[in-house]
Amino acid sequence: MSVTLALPARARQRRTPFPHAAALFLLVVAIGTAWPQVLTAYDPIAADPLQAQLPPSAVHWFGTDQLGRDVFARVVYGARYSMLIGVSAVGIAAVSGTLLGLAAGLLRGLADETISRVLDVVSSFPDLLLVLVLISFTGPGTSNLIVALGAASIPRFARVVRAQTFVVAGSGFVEQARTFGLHRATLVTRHILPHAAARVPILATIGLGSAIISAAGLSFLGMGPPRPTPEWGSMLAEGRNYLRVAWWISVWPGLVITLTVLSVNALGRRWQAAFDGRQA
Amino acid sequence: MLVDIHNLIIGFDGTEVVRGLDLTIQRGEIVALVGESGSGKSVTARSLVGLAGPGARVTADRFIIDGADVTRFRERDWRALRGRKIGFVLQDALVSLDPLRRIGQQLADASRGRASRAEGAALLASVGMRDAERRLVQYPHQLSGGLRQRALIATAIAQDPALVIADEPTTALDATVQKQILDLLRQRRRAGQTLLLISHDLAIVADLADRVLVMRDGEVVEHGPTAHILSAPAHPYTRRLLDAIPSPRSRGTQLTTGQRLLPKRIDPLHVVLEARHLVKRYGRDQVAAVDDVSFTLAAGEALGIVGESGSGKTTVARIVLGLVEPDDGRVELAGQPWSALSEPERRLHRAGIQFIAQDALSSFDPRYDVGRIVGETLDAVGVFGAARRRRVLEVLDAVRLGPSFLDRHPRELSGGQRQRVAIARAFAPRPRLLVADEPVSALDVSIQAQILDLLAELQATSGTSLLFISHDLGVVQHLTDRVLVMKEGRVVESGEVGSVLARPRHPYTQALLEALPSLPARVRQPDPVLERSAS
Amino acid sequence: MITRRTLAGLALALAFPHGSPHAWAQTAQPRAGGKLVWAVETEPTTLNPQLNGQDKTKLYLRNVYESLLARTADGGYVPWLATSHQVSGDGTAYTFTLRDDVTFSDGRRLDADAVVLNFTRLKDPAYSGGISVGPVARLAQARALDAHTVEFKLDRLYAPFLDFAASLEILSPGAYGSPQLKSGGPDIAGTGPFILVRYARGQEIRFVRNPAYRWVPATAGHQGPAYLEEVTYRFLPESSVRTGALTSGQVDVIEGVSGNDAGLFKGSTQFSYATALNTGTPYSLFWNTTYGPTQEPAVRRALNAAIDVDAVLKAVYRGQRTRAWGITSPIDPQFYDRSIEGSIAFDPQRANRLLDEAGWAARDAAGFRTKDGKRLSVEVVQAQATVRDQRDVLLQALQAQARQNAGIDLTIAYVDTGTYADRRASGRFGAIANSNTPTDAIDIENHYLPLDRGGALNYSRAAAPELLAWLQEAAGTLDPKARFDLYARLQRFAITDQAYALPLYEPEDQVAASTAVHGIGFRPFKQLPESAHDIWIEPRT
Amino acid sequence: MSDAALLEPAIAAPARHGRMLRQVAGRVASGLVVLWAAVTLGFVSLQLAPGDIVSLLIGEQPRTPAVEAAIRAEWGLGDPVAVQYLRYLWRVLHGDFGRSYILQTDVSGLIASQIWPTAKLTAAALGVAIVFAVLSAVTTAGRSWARRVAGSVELVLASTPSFWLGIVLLFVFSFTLKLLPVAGDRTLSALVLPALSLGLALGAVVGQVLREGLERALEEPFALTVRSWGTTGLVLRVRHGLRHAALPAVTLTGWLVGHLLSGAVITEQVFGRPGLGRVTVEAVLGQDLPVVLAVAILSAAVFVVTSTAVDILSLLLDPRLRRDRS
Repeated sequence: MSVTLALPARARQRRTPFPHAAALFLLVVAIGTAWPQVLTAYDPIAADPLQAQLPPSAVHWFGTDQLGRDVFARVVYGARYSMLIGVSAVGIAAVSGTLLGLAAGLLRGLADETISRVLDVVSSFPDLLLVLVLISFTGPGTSNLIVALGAASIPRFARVVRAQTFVVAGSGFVEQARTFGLHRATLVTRHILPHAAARVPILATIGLGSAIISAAGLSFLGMGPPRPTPEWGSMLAEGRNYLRVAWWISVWPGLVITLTVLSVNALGRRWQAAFDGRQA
Repeated sequence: MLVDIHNLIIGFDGTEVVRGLDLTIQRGEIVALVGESGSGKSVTARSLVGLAGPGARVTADRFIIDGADVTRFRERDWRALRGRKIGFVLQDALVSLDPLRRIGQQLADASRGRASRAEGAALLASVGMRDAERRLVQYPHQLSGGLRQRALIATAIAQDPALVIADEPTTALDATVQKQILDLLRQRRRAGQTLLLISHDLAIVADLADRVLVMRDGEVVEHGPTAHILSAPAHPYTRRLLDAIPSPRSRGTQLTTGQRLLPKRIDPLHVVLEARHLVKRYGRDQVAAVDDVSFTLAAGEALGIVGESGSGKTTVARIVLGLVEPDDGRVELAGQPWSALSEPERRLHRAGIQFIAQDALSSFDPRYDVGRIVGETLDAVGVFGAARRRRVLEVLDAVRLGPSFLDRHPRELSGGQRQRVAIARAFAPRPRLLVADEPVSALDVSIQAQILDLLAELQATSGTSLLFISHDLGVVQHLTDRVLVMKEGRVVESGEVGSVLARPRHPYTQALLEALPSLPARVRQPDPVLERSAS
Repeated sequence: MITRRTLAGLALALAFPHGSPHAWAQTAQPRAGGKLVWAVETEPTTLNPQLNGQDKTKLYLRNVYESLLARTADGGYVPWLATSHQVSGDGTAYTFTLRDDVTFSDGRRLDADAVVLNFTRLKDPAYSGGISVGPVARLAQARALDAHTVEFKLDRLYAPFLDFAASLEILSPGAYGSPQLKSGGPDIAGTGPFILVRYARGQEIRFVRNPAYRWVPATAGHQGPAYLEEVTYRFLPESSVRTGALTSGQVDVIEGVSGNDAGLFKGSTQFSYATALNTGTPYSLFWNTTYGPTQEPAVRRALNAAIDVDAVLKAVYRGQRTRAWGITSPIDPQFYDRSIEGSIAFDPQRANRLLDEAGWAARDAAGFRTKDGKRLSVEVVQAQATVRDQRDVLLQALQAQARQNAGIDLTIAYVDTGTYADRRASGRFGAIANSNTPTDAIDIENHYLPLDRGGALNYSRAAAPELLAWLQEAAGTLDPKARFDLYARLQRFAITDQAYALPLYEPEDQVAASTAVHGIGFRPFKQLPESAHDIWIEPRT
Repeated sequence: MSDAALLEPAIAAPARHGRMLRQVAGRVASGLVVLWAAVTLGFVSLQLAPGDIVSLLIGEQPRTPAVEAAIRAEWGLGDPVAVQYLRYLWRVLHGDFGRSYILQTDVSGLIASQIWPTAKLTAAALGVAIVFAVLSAVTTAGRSWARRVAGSVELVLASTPSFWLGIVLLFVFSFTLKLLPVAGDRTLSALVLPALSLGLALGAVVGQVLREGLERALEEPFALTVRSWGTTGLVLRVRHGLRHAALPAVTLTGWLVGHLLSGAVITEQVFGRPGLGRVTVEAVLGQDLPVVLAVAILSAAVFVVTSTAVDILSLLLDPRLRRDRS
């Protein structure tokens, strides 16, 4: 399902399309996350059985769902859960991954061997499956989902930072800096860390896309926040049985997930391209 | 006439990289295109096979190859011509042959599937490869550099083309191997092969080409018979190129101006660096990369270490710098232990020994601007604030870079400018010893000349000792006072530059000297046009 | 003496748009052969019919496992594996005379010892778990009088015993030595018209015709072996997927049609569509009377008044389900007292008034009622495994109603089976929704006997002494009229007075099929889809 | 004489000897460590499972001492933990993953019966991914407009959740156009939509890597050499370029097989297909740990096998990785 798009690339090949549209869309999502009531006057969990399964109209822009809830309102409020899960999971993964990777790359030897082995074990499970295993211990729910998703993508960050630490520590300018007589701590903070972790924000941005997809996928499977929480993935799952008679219940949340991930990926890649361009 | 080109213009995105070039090649003749990087020589050569590159606009008043007007050629016409009429040899066969296919397969590809195994073997034999049968099933990376280059030449002649274009065919090779390849090309010439030779090195073409075209910024500045051009160059640029080539004759003078250098202040009694019986082994088999190497370096003196790739010269430099611990032997600085110190102890003395690497760009933290780069070495000597700024400007000025460079980023600089920044950084803390590892080998010859002049000048004025590592005998004999010749980790010969190179005793030294292409003598004319400012 | 229930019941509450199932059969001559694929919603927890409590699996388990007697539409008993039965005058001894020509598909013969083994093993908790404390617990002794006569003795009169004994699925004696005994499977032989050959979890269960089958019940459509050569039931839990599978011809029959999809098949010329209400307890929300706010009768009454069940059913099932009011199914021919209908009125004012009076007057930031700073919160505990028929959607709709109409926080916890069992056992839950299909008031006993006296499904944990007294009295008489009156009183008490439960809708079976498929029917009386014995397929042209 | 100009020679040559074999052996060894870790994790988690095992076993049935005793005896819960651990290891070594308490069945048998549909789906999706990737890369690499269009399409595909893609495909092709069946696993046509919805996103990602690799290969000096022989562009792309580009793509694809497995979990759910994925989801929701852990161990085993296969495939693709024969 979700796949990381962080790939080594050269700048001129990463001219991603529609950056402005992507930024604008993410701005709207951000507003939906922070102040959903700005975008809609409806209550996302207020059901009106008499208004169920109405097609999109001027009153209900995205129609109403099987319980007569406003789909647009649910999509808008849903941003909060999807973004919360995605951002928190990636944050956990990025911070712990960076620390682990830096430790492995700098300490080398036994510490590196131990950390790398553990990462190997963790990453030999496809990440969604790892999340599923973790959830089967902890049970479903938002915070469990965040922790499981975050833990599963730690290796992704740790490996990049570790490899980068090796590269930077062996690079010409660090060797050169050693000849200046700089202290080791100075060397690490001044010359190694900034470069070893330089890619982390980009990785995190691109990881956010896959985290959002994974979170929605797990909610789709019934492992996300409990109903009636308007989470995008569980909206999709709920609407799936109504696809033949009321496509709008599942199509809108799916479209919004896709556009959000697309925007995040497009911007992340643009950033990556600019970064690689600077590096080249 | 095999090739007849009149008024060739090649442009990319509206920028003309070749302008008004005329080129004729007669059958059986060797023509050389000589120029520095950016002169347009390579793209000219590539346009002859219709591969000037994506987006290239190639126009000419006349462009005839073997009687065919190629100005009307479409891609399929070009494909018919490539390989059959013109064979193409690039530099460094490690990357110019498909690394994932066997030599035999590539010979078959090159002959468009027509060459049988036996013919393939014969082709390899014809470029002087023994064991041809065995080579056919090998991959490029399994061959040595020289054999690889021969295999590449074999693919170029697989369809027996009338013309072979060789674009820098020896640039990536060690001097002795380079000589073998040049000998091979000479043989083919004797066999009647027409050759277009592309090179940045006038010396290489000197005894190979019949005619030379000297290119600069997309234009031919001078052309004529090789002997004539080399002995009596008419254009100032040609003269400058020739002057820039370091040689025994250029010792003690500036390459760019021909003026005498300042005298060095060598104090033979004051030993700055002493290495005793250095040994360094690598790998599981403990092969000695450095095997019992000893030398001393006096204050103000320049010591050259010369050797081909794999001779261990870089490892010696790294041991001296304290970046690698020797397995045996020791290094002393000014009579004090150095290699025996722990790293924290060594840190206190590091300001006195500075390093210039071959690749200046990778020795700079990419986030730093020139001011921070140059200033960083001053951390160790405790110079901060206004004093640091003063010193940085001072050394930048010494390497002919103005204050405007302070906040420039190294990526925006040219190769020569970057090396100047590296030199400025190295001199900033007023070191007693400077270790320079191939500092000019990635540079064009005219830039190389500027850097060598600068190094010589700064060394003389500062009295700093210099340990100079190079594969280039010419550079070493121009710049240094004494020389160590290394081969396979050992010092095979050492002594005063003049005496070692004039009367080499070790066969390896002799072979190195023989492999140096020689330029015919010419009357040296001082150049009225001063070197352009580096900025 | 043969006791026949003569109490009038509802004959057939089937909704057949094109007439009765038999009317289908008249359109062409039945034809033997062919393979049928039937998509079903529910995966079995076990294939052992004695241990399986899922009514939705009976339609395929009945292909293999048969019982002593069959039922007629009016609740009477007719011969099947037993040719006759007798009940002693005091109602404590039951004698069954077995057919002598029946063999299990593993070659063993059906005899009195086999039947005795089935009944005695069921009393072993190591084998049957909680089932051992159900009706079988009343059985004091089972013995073979001769090779084909079995006698069951009870300690004292228990009216529903015949219903239980007549309907227990008889397994081959060989089953009890099989490792598959608990999970069920091809090793567990039965006597039915089909033989179970393959079960792949999550995929399908396949049966082939039993060529030796000769012992149809009197209610069967035809004599002799089944028409179909093979029948496969494929598990497709999503209703939209089942609908799609039928419309695209991937399967011939589907069971479980969502309200939204019913219109697609109703009145279609390509498909037939039939529904039948289930027997037993309607799908109801049982309020826990021993835990949380629902201990207060006022809160339970307010909840029952706050939810507009009619509107919710209309929205969720698009008008395709029947509102339920009482403690048993409206089609129950014996014990349904229809005077209960309409007794629960949707009245939000009343609900709010009740809650205000009960002290739940304050509101918190989210708009929910509170008392002493505690939110009026009722947690519905739902086992993930038993969610079907869009009941998750239904629960969500109830949740929204409670919140919007009365400020009650109805939360829904979907839990795994183990947690569900723990919560049930400990009584730490606000409400549980459930339905079940046993007949002859066993359903009522399940839900209203005290927990420790056989009330296996007493989710409201009601322990009012009246309940036990009425139920014991009813089980202790064979007089149908007396029993009817007692259950009617219990119904009034439980639903109207005490508001132990909010009955929601009567579960039903919906079967849609390609018109080439004939002979699909529902069991008389019990109303579950009948086995595939009478089904045949028109040759496809 | 050494090849690389600036490498110190002593480091390279002998160290390369047998490096690849060691790498493969190391891969397998670390794979076994992974498997052992997964198995041990399984045991620990069973010990730590919320609620005691007996109540899991009893499920929905009322709890009586008699029932409890019967179950305790049947499952041998009286032994010390260490004995239970060793017995567990021994059983797993023999392919016995125990019984599912909830499903009342043998886990190994359950998994075995579910592998085939999932294998079919993942294989088909892998096929879709590879075909899409190769076609998209070979036809558009280095061609400015085409690569831009293909790049945008790939970005969109890679950003689309497979479950939503599946729903949209169902809506369009099954419900609206009625071209392909909604569900089922019998006919090949029933495999089309699931394979597309699972495979396209991966194909998009692999396609990008492949195209980049191809473009990088086409910019290598050897490409110029090959063209100077008069070779056609397509031959250059397929015979020379694709092989270079395949190196990173193969590595990525090997890694993606794991993703396909976990993607199958959702895809099977969307299309109502039987298979491991459905069993896994039900097991996770029901906290049926023996099943979850067996699936995890199985997928770790798949990972070990695929990564070894990828190593060997890389060896075949790139002679530089093999031990030096000269």
